[in-house]
Order: sequence, then structure tokens, then C-alpha cells
Amino acid sequence: MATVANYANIFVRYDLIGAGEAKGARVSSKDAALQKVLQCVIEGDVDNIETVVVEALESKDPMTIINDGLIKGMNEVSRLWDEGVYYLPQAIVASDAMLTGIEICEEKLGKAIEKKGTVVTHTAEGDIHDLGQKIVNALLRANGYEVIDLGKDVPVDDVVAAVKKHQPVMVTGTALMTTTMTAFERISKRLSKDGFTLPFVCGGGAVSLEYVTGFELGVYGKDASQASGMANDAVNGMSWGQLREKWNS
Amino acid sequence: MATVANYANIFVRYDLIGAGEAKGARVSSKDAALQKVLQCVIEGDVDNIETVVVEALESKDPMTIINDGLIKGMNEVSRLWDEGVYYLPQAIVASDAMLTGIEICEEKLGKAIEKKGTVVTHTAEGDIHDLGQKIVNALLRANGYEVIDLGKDVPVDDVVAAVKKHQPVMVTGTALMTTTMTAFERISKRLSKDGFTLPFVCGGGAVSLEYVTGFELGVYGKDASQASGMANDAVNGMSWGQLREKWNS
Amino acid sequence: MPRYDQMAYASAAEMIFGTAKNPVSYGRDFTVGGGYVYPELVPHPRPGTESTKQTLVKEYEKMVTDVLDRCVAIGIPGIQIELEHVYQMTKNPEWGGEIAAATKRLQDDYFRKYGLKSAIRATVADYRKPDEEDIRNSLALDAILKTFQASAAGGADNLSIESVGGKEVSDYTIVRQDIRGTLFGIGVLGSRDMEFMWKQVVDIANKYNVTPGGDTNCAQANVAMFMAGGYQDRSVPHTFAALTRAIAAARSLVAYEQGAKGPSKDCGYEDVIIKAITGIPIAMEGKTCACAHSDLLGNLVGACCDLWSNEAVEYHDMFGGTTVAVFTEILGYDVALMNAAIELGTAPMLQEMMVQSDKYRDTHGFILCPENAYEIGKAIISNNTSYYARSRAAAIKAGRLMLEDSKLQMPAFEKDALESAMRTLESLPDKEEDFISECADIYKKLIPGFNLANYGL
Amino acid sequence: MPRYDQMAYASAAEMIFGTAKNPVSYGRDFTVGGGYVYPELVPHPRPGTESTKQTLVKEYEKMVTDVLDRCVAIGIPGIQIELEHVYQMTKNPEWGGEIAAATKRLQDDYFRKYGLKSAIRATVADYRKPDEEDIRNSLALDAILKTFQASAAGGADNLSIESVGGKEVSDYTIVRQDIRGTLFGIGVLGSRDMEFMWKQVVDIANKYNVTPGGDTNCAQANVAMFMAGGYQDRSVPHTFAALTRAIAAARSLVAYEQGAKGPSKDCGYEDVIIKAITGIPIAMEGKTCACAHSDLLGNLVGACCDLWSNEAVEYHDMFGGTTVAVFTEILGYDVALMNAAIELGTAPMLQEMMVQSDKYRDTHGFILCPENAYEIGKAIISNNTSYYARSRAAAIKAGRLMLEDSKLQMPAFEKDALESAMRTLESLPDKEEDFISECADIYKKLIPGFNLANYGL
Ligand SMILES: [Zn+2]
Ligand SMILES: [Zn+2]
Ligand SMILES: [Zn+2]
Repeated sequence: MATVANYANIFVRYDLIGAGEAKGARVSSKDAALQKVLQCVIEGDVDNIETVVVEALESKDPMTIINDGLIKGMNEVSRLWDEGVYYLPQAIVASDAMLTGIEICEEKLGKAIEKKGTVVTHTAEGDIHDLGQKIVNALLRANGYEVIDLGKDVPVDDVVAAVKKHQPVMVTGTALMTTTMTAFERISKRLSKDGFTLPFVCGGGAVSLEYVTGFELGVYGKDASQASGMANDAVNGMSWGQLREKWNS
Repeated sequence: MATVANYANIFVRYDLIGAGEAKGARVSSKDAALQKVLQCVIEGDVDNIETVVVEALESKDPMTIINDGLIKGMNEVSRLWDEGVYYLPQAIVASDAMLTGIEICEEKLGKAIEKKGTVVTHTAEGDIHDLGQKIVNALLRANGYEVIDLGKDVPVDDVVAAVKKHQPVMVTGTALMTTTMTAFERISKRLSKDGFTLPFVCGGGAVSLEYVTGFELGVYGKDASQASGMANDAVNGMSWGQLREKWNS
Repeated sequence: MPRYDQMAYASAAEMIFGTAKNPVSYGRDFTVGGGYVYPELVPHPRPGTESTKQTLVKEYEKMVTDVLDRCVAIGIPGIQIELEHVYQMTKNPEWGGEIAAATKRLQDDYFRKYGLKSAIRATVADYRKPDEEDIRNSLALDAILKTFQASAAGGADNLSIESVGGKEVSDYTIVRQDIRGTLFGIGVLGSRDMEFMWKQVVDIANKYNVTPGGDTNCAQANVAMFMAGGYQDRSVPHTFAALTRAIAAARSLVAYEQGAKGPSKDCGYEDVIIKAITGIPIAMEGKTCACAHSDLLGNLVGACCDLWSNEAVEYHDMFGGTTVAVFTEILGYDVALMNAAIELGTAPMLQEMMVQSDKYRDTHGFILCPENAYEIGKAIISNNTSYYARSRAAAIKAGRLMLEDSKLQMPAFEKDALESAMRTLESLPDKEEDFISECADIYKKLIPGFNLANYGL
Repeated sequence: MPRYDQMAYASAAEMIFGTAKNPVSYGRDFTVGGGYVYPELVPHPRPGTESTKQTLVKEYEKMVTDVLDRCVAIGIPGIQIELEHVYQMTKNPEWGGEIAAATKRLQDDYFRKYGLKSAIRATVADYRKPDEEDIRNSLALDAILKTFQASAAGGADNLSIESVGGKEVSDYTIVRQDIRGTLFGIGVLGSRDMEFMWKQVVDIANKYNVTPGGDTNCAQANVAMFMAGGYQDRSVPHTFAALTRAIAAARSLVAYEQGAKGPSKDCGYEDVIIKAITGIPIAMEGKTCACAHSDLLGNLVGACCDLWSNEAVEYHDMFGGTTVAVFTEILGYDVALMNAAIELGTAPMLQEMMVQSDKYRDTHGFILCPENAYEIGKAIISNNTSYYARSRAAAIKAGRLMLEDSKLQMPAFEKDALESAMRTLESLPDKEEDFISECADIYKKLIPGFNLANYGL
């Protein structure tokens, strides 16, 4: 049988456009110990992060390591991901490394560092597919948020109770199936009735903008990577309506 | 190139199943003049209907010709159409013949025969595609209704005014495009506000059950052939809600 | 008056998808009929978004972005987007113009960033009312022509329309299975109105240096076809609809006689006959326009296409993305299969598969398979003494082809309908003037508002 | 333990759509893999209709009616409908049973009236939570097994499931690009859970005299593939997802080793490898499942299919009818093209077009084209000493195929990801027990709730 000489009229490999142009990490530290911490985060080296942080603590105070090593490294990872150099896995393992490092520093500090705010996350009742939620959790934590992880298959009552208890800046819901996402509207009604006005970011699988913007508080989350940006906006005082305006139109 | 020996695994001609089993007209009249009228209606013979009705009027009174000739013929045509023997065109031309015949008889009577009720029909503003409406008009008239035909590209105000003026048992709207059908919801609101509770049957092109059952009074008309059945139900006192229940679920 | 008197192709066997005798180039590195098939995606705004210009422009921007994004997500080499005007876009010429401009801005971006080839067809809404107004001098006509200009100025590469001349007659006759009146409405009145309309569309296109695309008999032959429907429908006989289609070919041809260059409009199922005669590239729609309507020739109709369309899909969410992205993807793979066949040198075999899928499924596909379409084309060019003569010849040829192929099965009613129509067609007068005067008498009485002056008669 | 040690086909060239070495017959005159391809339509209820059994049954009745109506409207010879359970249909076994019964009643009607061939697949929702409960003895497992029985009793012809064993591990590792853990989660844990689960499914099927269908690695390999997404996505490397798919083949094979007969589940993209090994008929989904998700192998994936599916479409109105009718029509024409090719004797040419459309579009299509899939199948049967060994061999073979074909282009990051994964795969221990103990140590620490006992370890 004949072969194809030229595929360009069948498909175009748009993924090769600009590939290879990407630049590597741009940040560095003049301090050798901090440089090692930075590098461990940027490379997502969870095997060695403990060693380098413990080593750095010998000469640096914990807050310096956190700010100039761990968080600085994570910010650089976010930039690399945003620019298409890194993929999600690099962001996740960097976050793993950073969080491990922060835990060690917090032990040394004797207290937890201040978080930007609290976010309650859950996966809808009936849904056992919580990967989207886990990614959201990791990215929020990497960005300095306290995450109250309610897990998967969570009844409406539990979500409402958690919001009352933790007074978060934002609550999120993930659902793979439309027949489980109907819980989101019930949650929204319950929260509104109790006077809450925080944004309720819903996303995942079959969840659609049309659906989520059909009830109060609802903000559609197209992608897990938007979670921290939305949380930042919420912390900065944006209402759910403003969030919807900014992210959903 | 090879040919196909057997198409049965590519497609099945379900239209040939039972074809040819259909029976012809079952009604007849012992009276020769009425038989001719009957036959003209059943055959949709608009060229000769005038002659045979005038001929019949020599020996029969107009109401007999209407009831035992024209309407009886039309009922038989409806049966043949329902059973798949006739197609729509046969029903339309039969209706043409019948209406011509009735007009002649009415002239002789000196008054119009009593109609079952009045129906207002229109095609949405911005829409010039009124074929669906014309079919509805023909079938309603064939079934004994007075039709107030507002035509195509009709503003909301005109529809509301016509309902107020003619007090119909039902109003219909046809639209080919979704961007013109939005007028239907506005009409429904106006009618409801003014206290009307008549069914507003909407159909045509892009109009969907989901849309029409989203506003008050709305009953979805899937096919022009349903119009008379719906009008009959409305005359018999069914509310728009009951019509929706019967025809749309 | 008819012009074409020969076929562009020496035989039906020469006709194939992706290649036209007279390819057309425009837009961003976009060539139609130059060897490959591209998708043509037709997005339709959600009801409610037509309420203001701002909301409608925004709706189109979102839809177009979703289409272009999906192209670069899965590797579709190029795409045409049809802006098939909702009434409001034509009635307000600046709306149509701005939406064309917004679409062009986005296409330019993706061309710059990814090299995605693209083009825009603006199909203006013909909302003239032949039974209520002077369609050669009305506000509607005025708006239509202004919208063509605004669209061309805004960035449309191709100007098209689905003109409605003769619809007042065909609407009356199709539902009465009256082939004489249908021939009159489509073949004579439709053709005459197209001549009037297309002279002006071509002038505008030339003035703005864009391409006059094509017309379709959507308002007439598609009415018959859609009413004929599926196997269980009993609205219009399928054989009658097929005859109507043959007539439509003689009518839609007028656009090209007046200077249109193609690609033709997707919903012109008669276009394969027109390609045989003119060699212009054609847009077709088949299985992947099931989102817009059902038909009985989903594969066959792609046999000679140069663009492959979804006809119309309203903008909504599905699990796999928005509807416009979903249908971009399906169309994209459909044409990838065709283009792979072209590269492999097996396009004729793929064409044969398409044809055998539907040639005997229904009469409409039967008369539009390349060999039968070609024969109908020959009947048209061999009878080019008048619009009437060639329309009638097309119908008679189509009817004979249907009656003569023993593999084409028909229920008794369908066959009766065909034979009855054929008797009528064969008994009609030979001269156009006789036919016109016969029909004028009849239909002036029957059809309220029917006015011969609308057609220069 | 692995059983297959030889290929069902002597070469990839023998594999073709429509025909399987071991066809399956059931339902109403319905044979899969017996020479022709049928559509498999998967309807999805609208949100809200799940609130009561009555509303959900009614929703299914409407959807099924629309599907069957469209079949008889356009001439589709036969169809399988998949009842892919929403959570509520499995949690309440009588719901699943009643919906199967309602579907069967309708299919019986259309078979009697029109001779429309048909069948029902019931795919029960696996909602066990491996990180929260004893998945070999939980309420969820109990409900799943009861629902299989209720479905079989109600009228399902084919029992399938998308089982989730090992998902707690693969969820953690896929997003960390950890091939070792992914191999563990899918190849070892997934396979062991399938062995446990499928013994019971096959028992139930035999008891009710219905057909045990198949499983899919939806919960794992599809997660990787969907996250890899289109060309512009940066979530999971495409090369990594392709390796995951090869591993999935070794895992999904377990269903057939335990007695499943096929047709396999539509979303099991690994099924072409499984067909090469087992000769069972397979359901596949490609371009016409764009309603459910986008992919980069829309044509290629149909190369060896016996059923052709839309994956999932939510019930809504479109211009051309309801979504389920629209997708029935598109699928119907897709398979009509394939069946026309079969009748014409040109099926291998159509298959080649499908393959060339996508073989070099992306790595996923590349490893699943018949010749590469066949090679991966050979790696599986040649390493049948353990689930681990054959899963690892499948991945290594897939990786080598990708690296060795110079026509397959990859962005630098993608190639790095592949080479890094290959280094890991090649450095892993040879013995399954060593691999398991290595992974047990690592992932017990990292993954909350991960419990070896769930897998008999
Ligand atoms: Zn059209
Ligand atoms: Zn799946
Ligand atoms: Zn599925």
C-alpha cells in the first residue's frame, strides 16, 4: 500500500511550534545553602528536600529559608508552568517539596506560619473521583492557603457545616458527573440562606459554566490551576459576583 | 471496482416494511351526488369540487352536504393520513376541496356554519418562514376552526392585541430561528400579566420542548399535525398545564 | 438567461472531494478545491444574545475562540467559519460588519501565532417577503445589500446568501405535491430572482475585492427534503423532494452565471450537480450536520465536497467542551480521513464507500451520487434555452434515473407520487413563455400576494 | 495470574473493524464482531432527573425512544445502547434493574415492528473507595454486585464495569509523572482487583445467562490521557499517558482471563491490544465521542472496532433533534461507511486511511495503530510470568516503539519525559515480589489510606 509523503494536509503539529525555545529557571541565591533549597523545590526533589532544609537551618533562620528558599522556589516553578516550560507534575512535586520544607521550618519556629486564608474543598456526594480536588488542594497549599480537605462523596450538610466552622475565604466543589453536581446548587442555597456570601468555585468533569453561573455564589472553575488566583482575589476582597465577572466572562 | 451484493448490513429500508398493506378509503354514500362530493374531498380534487357541490345542492340541503359529504370526506382523509396511507399533501388538498365546498354551501345557507372555536396563529417577528404556520392554518380549518392568521414577522404587540380582540381558545407561534423565538416568552409574559390562561402552542424549526416548557402557557408543538388535537383539547376545557402534561411528556 | 452549455468535467469519474477545476483562494492562506478538504464550522448564537450588538459580538467572539482553540488543540490545518446571519445581523448592517471584523481579528491572531489557515464566509439573511413587498425595491433588500458591504469591509472573505425568490409559490405547491408549481417557483421565479440578486452581490464583492461565494435552494428544495424527512415521515414524498432537488440545481447555477466563484453554500445539496457543470469548489454537509437536521445521505453527500460543514450548531456546553468545539473536532477528523485518502492515493475508493453507504438508502442520495448528478448536469446544459427548459429537463432526467434503476426500491405511494409528477412534467408546454402564462393564471388566483412583477414579469 | 501466552491473530494485518476471532451474540439478533460494525449509543440523563426512580426511568425511556426512532428513520440496521450507570442507578440496585427492563421493552417493540436489531450493555458504577474502605467487603461492593444481578434480571445483555482498583495510587502518581507508581497502581493493583472483581461478575453473568462484557482502565489510563489533553495542554506529558495506556492493556486483559467475553468497553483505548491477544470483539470511541471528550486519535481508534461509540452525551435538544438522536445518526453513518467498505472489499484501505489520519498526530494514536498495538500485545504474552512483568514489558515496548520511529515527532519536554520514564522502567526489579515490596514501602508513606490488604497483599 502507498505511504503518506506529507502529513501537513492531514494534521499540523501545533505542539512543535515554539517548542525548545523555553528558558530554564531564572532565580538563584548567592547563599549556597539557600541555593540548594531553591534547587530542590524547582526540581521537585522530594528525596533531598529534608536534608537541604535541615542543613540550611544551621546557618539561617526558618523564615528566611521559607521566604527566600521555599516560597521563592515555588514562585519560580509557577512562572515556568505558566510559560509552558513546566507541566503540572513539576508544579505538584515542587509543591510537595516546598510543603515538606515548610513543615520542618515550622517545627523549628515552634508554630505554623501565617496562611493567606482558609479554603474548604470537597468532591460531591456520590462522586469518588477526587483527583481534581487533590490537585486543587496541592496548588492552594503551594500558594500559602490553609486547605480544609473534606475529601470525596461529601454530603451537603457536611460542606455547609465546614463553612460555618472554618469561615473560609472560598469553598470549592468538584464533580465528575452531572448527576452528582446537582448537590452544588443545594449547597449554594443553604449557604445563601445562612447569609454567607463567599465564592463557591465549582469545576471538574461534566460541570459547565452554564450550570455553575445558574445559582448564587457559583463561580465556574475551568481548570485546577485557576484555584489560587481565585483565592487571591477572594482574599483581596472581591465578591463572588466580581470573581464570576473576572473569571467566567 | 467491486460492487455491493447485499446492502442489508449497510442500511435497512424500514420504509418498505408494511408498505403496500395500506387500505384505501372506507367510507361511501348511497346517494350518488353525495358520493361525488365525498370522492372529490378524499381525492383532493379542487378542480371539480365546485361542480359536484353545486350539483348536490340541487337535491340536498347545504348542511347535509357539509356533514355527510365534505366533513365526512375530510374525516376519512384524516384517518388515511393517520394510518400512513396518505401523506400530508393529500390532507392539504382535501382540506382545500372541503373548504371550497363549505364556502359554496355557506353562501346557499346565507350564513357561516358554526366553528368549533377560534385560534390565533402567527410566525415570530423577524421570521419570514411561515410554511409551518400555513400548514397549521389549513389543518385547523379542515377541522372546523376559525383561524385568525396574523401572518409572518409579527410583533409581540400585535399577537397580544389579537388575543384580546378575538378571545381564541388557543394561540400558536411558529419560528424557524431560536433568535426570533425569544419573542414567544415575551408574548407569554404579556398574556399572563393580562390574566389570559389559554394555551400558547409554539413550534417550528429550532423551537424546542425545553424552551417552550420554560415559560407559562407554553405548550410545545412538535408537528403541525398536532394542532387540531390540541385545539380540540382546549375547546374541551383542558388548561394549558393539562395540555402540556398530555402532549409534552 | 442560462449560460452554461458544457460540463466542467469529462465524466463523473473525474469528480472527487478536495479538488475542483476552479479552486478559490482567500483569507489566511486558505484555498478551497486545491487538493484538500477543509472543515467549515457554522456556529449559532444562543437565544437572548441577539438582544444587543454588544452581547451578540461577544457571543461570536467566544464561539470563534472555541473553534480556533480546538483546531490548534488537535491539529486541524485550516478552517472556514461561516457567519450565517441571524435576522438581527442583517437588519442592522453594522452588526454583521462588526462580527465579521471580530472574527477576522481572532483568525489573524491564530494565523500569526500558529499558522492556522482560515477564512470567513458571511451569509446574509434574505428576509424579503415576496408576497408582501416589492422585493426588487424594499427596505429589506436595502439592508441586505448594505450588510454585504459591511461584511466585506469588516473582513468576510466570501459573500453568500440563501435567496428566497419564488418561495411564496413553492411553499404553496410543495405541500400540495404540485410539481408544476414547484417547477415554476424554483426553476423560473427562483432563477430570475437570483439573476437580479447576484448581479448586485458580485458587484459588491468586486468592489471590496472579496469572493462572491454562492447561493443555495435552502428555502425551497431543503424545505421539501426536510419535510420528506426520514423513512417514517409522511409529509412530502421523498421522490417529490428528489425532483425538487434536481430543479434546484438549475436554479442555484444562476449565481455562477452571474459571476459567483464558490465555494458554494453547505446546505446546497444540489451543488454536486453544479460542480459537475461549473468546476467551482463546493461546501457540503452530511452526517456531521445531524446537529442541525437529519438526512438520508450522510456519507454520500461528501463524495465531491471541498468544504465539509455542520450546517448550524447552537452554542452550548457538552461534556467534551462547547458544541462549536465538539463539531469542529468531528468535522476535523472527517476531513482528516478524506485528506489521508488523498495522500494515500485511495480517494476514489473512499468516495465509492461514501456512495455505496447511501446511494440506495433513499432517492435523494440516489440522484446526487456523482454519476447521476453528472447526468442531471448534462440534461441541464443540453437544455439551456431557458431557465424553465433546463429546470424541467433536470427534473425529468432525475425522475427517469430513479425509475430505471432496479436497485432503487420505493414504497408504492412514493412510486405513485413520482410517476404522477413525471406525467405532469412531460405534459408541460415546451416554451417558457407558455409555461409562465399558464402558471401565472393559476397561481395568481391561489396564492395571496403573489406578484409577477417581483420577477420582472 | 496471567493466562494468555499467545496472540489470537497471526499478524496485525489480519485485524480489521467489524470482525473478531471470537464474535459474541446476544440481545435481539445482535452479533458483535461477526462481520459488521454497529453503533453503541451511550445516553446520559439530565441533572435533576436522578432525584427519583420515577423521573430517571422516564428520562431513560425518552432517550431510548429517541435513539430507536432515529435508527428506523434513517435505516441503521442495529444498535447497542449502553446504560452507563450514574451513581444512583448502582447505589439503588432496583433503579438499574428497572431501567434495563424499560430499555428492553422498547427494544423488543422496535424489533417486533421493524426488525431493528439491538442489545443492552449495563455498565455498573464502581464507587468503591480503596483509600477509605475494605473494597473486598464493603457496602459499595455489595450494591455493585446486587446491581449486576438486577440489571441481568431486568434485561441487560452485557455486563460491564469500569473498575477502580489501584486508583488511589495512580491518582497520586500520574500527576507526579511517577511511572513506577503508575505501573504499580495499574499493572499490579489494578490487575489484582480485576481478578477479584471479575470472578464475581462472570459468576453472575453465567447465573443469569447473559454475557460478561469487559472492563476499561477509564479510572487510570483515561485520567492520564484526558489530562494530557490537546497539543497546548501542560498537565501530563503525552508520552507518559501513552506509556500508561500500554500498562492498561496488560491490566484490562484480566477480565477476559476471568471469563469475560466482550465486547469490551468503549472507553478502553487499550482494547485494540486486547483484541490482538484475545480475539474478543471490541467497542471503541473516537471522533464521534467528541461530545464527551477531545482526543488526538479520532479516526485511528476505529481501525479495529466492532462497536463504535459516542462515550456519553447528555440529553438535550439540538436543532436536529435531541442529542441522543443526533449522535445515533452520526455514529450510524460512521459505521455505514465502514460496512460499505466491508461489502466492497476495501476495508483494509479504509483502515489504512484511519491509521494515517492519526498515527503521527500524537503518541497515543501511534502506539495504538494496529501494528504497534500488536507488538505491545506480543510483549505482554511473552512476559506472562506476573501481572507486573507483563505490564512493565508493555510499557517498555511502547516506549521503544515511540523512540525508534523517526516520523513520530515530539517536543523536547515530551521526549525528556519519555526517556526519563524509560530509564526508571528499565531499572526496576525483575521479580514481582521485589517490586511490590519496594512500592509498598514508598506509597504507604505517601498516600493516606493506601491499604495493601485491599489487593490481597
Ligand atoms: Zn441553509
Ligand atoms: Zn469510561
Ligand atoms: Zn463509556
